[in-house]
Amino acid sequence: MKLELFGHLVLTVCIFGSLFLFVAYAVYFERKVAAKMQNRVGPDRVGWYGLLQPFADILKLLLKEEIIATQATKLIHTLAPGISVIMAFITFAMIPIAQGFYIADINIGMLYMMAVTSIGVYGVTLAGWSSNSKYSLLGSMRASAQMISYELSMGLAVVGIILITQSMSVVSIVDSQTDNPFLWNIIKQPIGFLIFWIASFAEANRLPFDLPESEQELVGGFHTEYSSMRFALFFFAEYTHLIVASSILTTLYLGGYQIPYSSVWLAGANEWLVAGLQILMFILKMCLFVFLFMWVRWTLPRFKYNHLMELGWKYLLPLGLINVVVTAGWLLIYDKLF
Amino acid sequence: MIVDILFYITALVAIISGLLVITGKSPVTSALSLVLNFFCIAFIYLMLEAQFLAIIQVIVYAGAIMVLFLFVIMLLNLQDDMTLFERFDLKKGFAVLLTGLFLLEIAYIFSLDSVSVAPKGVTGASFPELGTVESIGKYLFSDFVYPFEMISVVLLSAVVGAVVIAKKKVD
Amino acid sequence: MPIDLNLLLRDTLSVAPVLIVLLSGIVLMMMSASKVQSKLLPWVAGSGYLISFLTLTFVTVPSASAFSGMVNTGSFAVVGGSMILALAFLHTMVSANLLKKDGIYLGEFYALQAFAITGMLMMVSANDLIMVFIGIETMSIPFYAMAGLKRKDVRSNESAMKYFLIGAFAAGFLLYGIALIYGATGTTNLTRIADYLASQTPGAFFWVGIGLMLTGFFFKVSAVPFHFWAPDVYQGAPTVSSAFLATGGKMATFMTLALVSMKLFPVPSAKWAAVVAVVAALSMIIGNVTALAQTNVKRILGYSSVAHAGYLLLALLSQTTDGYQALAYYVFVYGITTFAAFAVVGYLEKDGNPVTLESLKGLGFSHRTEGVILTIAVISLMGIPPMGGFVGKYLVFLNAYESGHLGLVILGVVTSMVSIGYYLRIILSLYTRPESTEVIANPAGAFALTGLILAAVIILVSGLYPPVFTGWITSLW
Amino acid sequence: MNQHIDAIVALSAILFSMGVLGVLTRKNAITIFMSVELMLNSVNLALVAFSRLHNDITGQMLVIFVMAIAAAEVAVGLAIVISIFRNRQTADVTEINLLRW
Amino acid sequence: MNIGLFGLVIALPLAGFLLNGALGLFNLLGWRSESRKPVVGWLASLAILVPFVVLLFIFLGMSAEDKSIVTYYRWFSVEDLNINIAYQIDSLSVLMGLMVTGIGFLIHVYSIGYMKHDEGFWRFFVYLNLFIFAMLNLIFADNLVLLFLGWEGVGLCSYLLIGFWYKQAFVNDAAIKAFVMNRIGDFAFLIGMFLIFKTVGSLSFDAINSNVGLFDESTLFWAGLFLFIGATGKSAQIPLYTWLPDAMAGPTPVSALIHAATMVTAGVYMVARLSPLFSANAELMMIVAVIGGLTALFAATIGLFQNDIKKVLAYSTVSQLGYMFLAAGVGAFPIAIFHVFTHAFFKACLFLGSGSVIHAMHDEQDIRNMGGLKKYLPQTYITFFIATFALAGFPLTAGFFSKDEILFRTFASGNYILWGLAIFSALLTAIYMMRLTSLTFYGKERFDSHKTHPHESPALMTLPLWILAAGALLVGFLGLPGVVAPTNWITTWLEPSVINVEGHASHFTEWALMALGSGLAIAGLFAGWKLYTTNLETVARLKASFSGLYNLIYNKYFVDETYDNVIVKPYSWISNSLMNNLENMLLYPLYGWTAKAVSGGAELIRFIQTGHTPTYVTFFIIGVVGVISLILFI
Repeated sequence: MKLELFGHLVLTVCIFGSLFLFVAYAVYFERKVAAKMQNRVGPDRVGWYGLLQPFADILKLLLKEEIIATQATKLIHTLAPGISVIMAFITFAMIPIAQGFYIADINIGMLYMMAVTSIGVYGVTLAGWSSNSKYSLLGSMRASAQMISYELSMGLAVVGIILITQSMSVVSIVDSQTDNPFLWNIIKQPIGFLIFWIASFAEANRLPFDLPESEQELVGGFHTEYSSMRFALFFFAEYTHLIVASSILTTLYLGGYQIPYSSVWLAGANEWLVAGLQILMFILKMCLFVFLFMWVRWTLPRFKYNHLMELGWKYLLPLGLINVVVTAGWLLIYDKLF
Repeated sequence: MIVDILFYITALVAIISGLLVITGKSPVTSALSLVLNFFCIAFIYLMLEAQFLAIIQVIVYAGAIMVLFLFVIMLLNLQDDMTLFERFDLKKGFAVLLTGLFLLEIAYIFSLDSVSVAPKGVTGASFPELGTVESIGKYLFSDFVYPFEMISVVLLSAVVGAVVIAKKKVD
Repeated sequence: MPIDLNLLLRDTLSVAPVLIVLLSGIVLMMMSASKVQSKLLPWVAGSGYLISFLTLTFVTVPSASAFSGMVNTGSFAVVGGSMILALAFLHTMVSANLLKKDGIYLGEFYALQAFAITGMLMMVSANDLIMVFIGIETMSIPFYAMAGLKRKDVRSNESAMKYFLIGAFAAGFLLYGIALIYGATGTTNLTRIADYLASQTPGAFFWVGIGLMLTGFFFKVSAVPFHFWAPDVYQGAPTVSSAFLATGGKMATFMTLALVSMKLFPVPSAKWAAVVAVVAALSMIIGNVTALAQTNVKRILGYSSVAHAGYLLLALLSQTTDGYQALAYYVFVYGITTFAAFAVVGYLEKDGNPVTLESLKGLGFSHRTEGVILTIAVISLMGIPPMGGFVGKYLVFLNAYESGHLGLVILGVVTSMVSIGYYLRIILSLYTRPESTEVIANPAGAFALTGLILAAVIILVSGLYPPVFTGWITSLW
Repeated sequence: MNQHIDAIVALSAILFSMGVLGVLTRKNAITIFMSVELMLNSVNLALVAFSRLHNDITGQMLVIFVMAIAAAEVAVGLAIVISIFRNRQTADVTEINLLRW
Repeated sequence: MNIGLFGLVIALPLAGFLLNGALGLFNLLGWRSESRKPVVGWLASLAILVPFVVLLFIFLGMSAEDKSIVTYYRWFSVEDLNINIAYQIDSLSVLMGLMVTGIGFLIHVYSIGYMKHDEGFWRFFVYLNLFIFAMLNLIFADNLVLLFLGWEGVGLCSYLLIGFWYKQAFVNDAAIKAFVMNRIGDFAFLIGMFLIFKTVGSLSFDAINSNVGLFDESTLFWAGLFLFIGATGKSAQIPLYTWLPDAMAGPTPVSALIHAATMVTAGVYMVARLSPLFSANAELMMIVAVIGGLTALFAATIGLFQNDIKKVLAYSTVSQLGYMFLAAGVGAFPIAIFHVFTHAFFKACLFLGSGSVIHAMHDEQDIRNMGGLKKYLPQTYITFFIATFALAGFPLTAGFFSKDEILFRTFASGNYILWGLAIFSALLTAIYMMRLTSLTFYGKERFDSHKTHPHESPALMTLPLWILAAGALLVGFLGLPGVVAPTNWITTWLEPSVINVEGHASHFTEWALMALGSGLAIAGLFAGWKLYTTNLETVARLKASFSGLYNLIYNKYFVDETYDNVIVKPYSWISNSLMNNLENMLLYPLYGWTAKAVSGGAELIRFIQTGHTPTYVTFFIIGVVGVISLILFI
């Protein structure tokens, strides 16, 4: 399905808009999940089952007084949350949510994703530094160290997929997984999946790897000095990361929008219907990961910093390397044999 | 046309950010300007159809190297430096003069012969798909496999060296 | 484009010496990381170099170039590689004691050294400016680390920082030069650049590229005015590191410079010669004169290294095979000599106190063997007959004279005479009885002493019977 | 873009000179170091332009290698700066001059 | 004649020199070890003993006419001048070689004991071995150039050994004096050599001796004269003798070996070697004889009043050398060599004996402070006594035979004045020698016996004394006078190598002269004994009444002072004025300023190395700009 420029624009707006919505409700979702796990009720006052809670929160944050520390570096202090949000958002541009429904497909899509993720760290780092507070600074340093460390393992995990797919285009990665669930990358690359998944926690600053903002040690970490709307932006960026990470996981390992055996039972169906089903499928899979993220957050305790680094460098990185080597070796043998 | 304008704007931004790097008061300003500069360069790479390099530029320079710089600047909590024109003394004037001379000499060779009319190299075959991942990958693992593999020695020794030097405890 | 595995295997075999050193470097790194048997490390390193040396010398490679023209495995690489490996082997014999004295990790040092040697071997076997650049960087980065190995010592830190900052700066110029050459000729392959030069007259871009590349090389060989780092780094770095980076680096860089010159200019180029001549003259004058005012022995050796860069550059003037052979001979002897001098100084220093002319007093009596070896080395550096330094200097001067650079030869002789002023001071201090009888220094171990004596023997043999080495160099060319 | 190659190479020369100027005038070791990175990048720019000009991959290959080497240099360089900072609480190159004369 | 092993003769002393030198370097660097001393000493001695044995075998296996030349290699070759390292082995050189190595060995052994406590022990033996090497080169040389090499070599060793105890100023002065005096002689020697080469075109002895006819009269005279001046330098004859007494500043074994037995006789040897050349010109021969005779008398008179035990012996040596030249001058070259031979024994014995005395007296050399040592040093005394008699020419001792033959030949040649001088000198010789012995060994003890406890030297030192004393008694029988045996061995042995102008006189004359000689010797000895043992007051009275003469002689005829005033002082005045005016005013500032400029420049230039990285990179950029400019605009 080819979309014209106008269609493209509409699609872009649609995708980012719904992403916005999803992020807002991810917060609500998180609170609900947390409540369930702790045997509470969770937000249920605003709207039906508290469904309007996110909007209330946003409204509240917008109305709060904006405080900027006097010693802060103003410009960067202002820019930092923006960088965070934007970097989180533009990753999504590469992700196809249904066949043909994507903002862009470039032949180095995977690299693009890696690049954007790696730049994402600037938001956090600069926020911490510009606040000119030691808690913030420590938080941002932890963030930069942690992100650089886990990016490597993440990249290595992706290399496995690229090797299998023989392409860096995200669309072709999804295509190559077909509608057969047994050909999805989670089956082909279980170790890679594990690594990527764990690294996602670190990249998204989620528990058990939320050291950059660990309340008990650093008050609020890099966003200690932020308030009002800017704080909301960080908050927003964090949940965007969550959604984006889940989407990427879905795309790379869970066949993306692919509906199991759709070629069998959906053969010849209306393509708009198929697209709709695919979008639903994608959202479903994504929500699964979102739920997993939350589950983990409310279950596991926080890592110690040195354990975090050890895990990254001593286990994930070698594991990733082994994964790449095994995958490449397997491909070589497969090539020669068949 | 649009490309031309885009190019000149990018070039301008690159120059301005470059100037900021060397005049910025705080190391962080310099670092951020440098990141901006790298983005500009990456953009020019894209214009030159070197997509792979453009993205690598972002990943390696902006995503890794500069983050490391920032990390160290924060770790050491470096104080503000003097800017170029604050306390502008003879030494700095001399430095500007010398750099100007250097640039002048490069400009002089431009006046001698233009780059784009520089004679074609021996391997002048037309090759439109130059900057793609595929072609880079192909050459990297055929003609350039030896330097490519040997680059790993540089990285390895850098890792060892950095660890040895920056390690705090002696055991 | 399918990869020809047979070709790959053949090419890999032809760079086997490099890979062997690399492999030993990796093994050393692993060993030091797992902290097993640190006493084994020098043995592993030494045997790695030895095997590599044997492979280099006795295994004939199937073709003169490998990896699609990236690598040149001809006799030049053999000569350059062998002298580097010989030096490395000697250094390994000596280093264990010195490292222990300085309280430096064993393993990492050896690993770094092995990586640096990998880079050097890459340099001398390069046939492409890319390989030259990568080789230089592979050599330099471990060097930076080696200079800063004494983490607690501010001088070591400082020397590492200076070396690093200026080194990275110089690498920028080297790279810019390579880029301009590439821009002008469309290739970085030395052979193809030479083809290009043979078919057309190069423009200004090319020449500026050559000039900028040369500045990068001049930095590495510490020629004036790119030399400022050398005395500081040699003084500040742990002596065990200075002993290697002052010698190995110089050997490799000079051999590479000769290689580039040889490949690019089969027809001697006046522009090249002019630049080299001016820099050589400046180096000889400034290096020797400044050394006169020094008291720290390592610093004297640093300036001596600057001065010798000038002498060695003289050999590049003629751009003939004779000149390159003279250069190879001299740089080999110089390397071994300076290595011996640094190593002895390393033994004579105690508790990190700098070795000055004052503290050297009387050590010739209390540390006889070391004193004799230092004396031999210094005499060789002076260029006085029974030592190899004389033969080297003679060959270089002869070559420069024959290529019509009489003025430079005279300058060389005059500055050599000036140099006696400070070299002699070292010997005099060695054999002067000190006012206080307290002598500070440790004796070298037997193993290290063997290495030092071996170096002294090489210096003596190369002076007494030069054909041993000249024959080797000319036969392998 | 080929019509801009002259301009790109000129841009690269300008950026290179800026890097040089930075190295000459800055006092902070890390800023100096960043200026060096600027120099290396400008050379990369020129290399890519030349590569496009000659339709030859070598330039881009070299750029990849340079990036790797730059990364390695950064690792070692920053380690050196850290170690010197630990001992002397400064990264100002004008204060670090124990070794002289 | 089997000369296969001859190479060892030359090589071993050299090897000993090198080996001991190498061992000594250890000392120099501080590996001091007393235990290495015997090794050094015996190694050096062995390096002389083996050549002696080899020479002995060659000697026993050869006949007088045998002569061979071994060429080792071409030393250098300039146009038609070819100089080989070649050695000539004939009756003369073998005899001399035996003497040098034999006595040399004894003195080496003696030195092990004598130098035992010296810190320059190894250095001493290194020099000694080098000396023997040089001396053997001199003796066996086949050509004048190689001889000159040895000649200079022994001169060098002499210098080194005289100045052995270099820490005292007068020792250095003596060494320098010896060296300079020798250099004057050497210069003349060189001129002589050039003159010969100009005529003969070769410098090998065979060529010279067989081509004497090529010379025209004056060239021959001048060549011979210059060579003879060279000989006077080396052999301490008038006018170049003054260095020898001063040379006694060296260790006593050195005086024995170099300044009595071997080196100083080199001049005589050289004259004998070139005897065909010398004897071809009568005026030349006359000059040689006159110089010899005058020196003999001159030195004998000085010897009469010297108080230093070694100085007396030194003047005696000068005097005896005069005898040798006298013999050569009258054409009795074999007899000159004979006297060299006998003299070597008794003079070496005397020196070693005096060494033993000095050793015993703890470095006391003044005989006025000795006396009565007979009972303390019995062995030294007896050997010294024998050697004194031999030197004085007491009948049937070695000195008697050789000296008497010289007197006879002088008489027979018709130079009665010379004969008169010589026989008077013989009387003086007997007197001053007995004076020496008496003052040393007889009479009262004139030293403080509480402070000094003389003791006999160890066997290592006395054994050589005995051997030498035996030689002093016996070797004379090798050359019995014509009246006793018509063919004496030494003349027969040497005749193939050396010219011998036979003297003609009746048997009666010969007997009479012999009786006169013996009588004078005995009379002299008696007078010396009588005067200096018991009648010291008589001596003092005599001195007082002839005080003018006494002072003249006591001050050695003011020769040193004259030389000082005539040559040294003007010379040093010129030097000083040149130094003050030319050098200090002009040259020194020139050089000094250059050096100062360089080191001042160094002090300036070092400051561009500011330690600041920015400075360094600034210079870097200057370099870059410079390089680009160079490359663009050349």
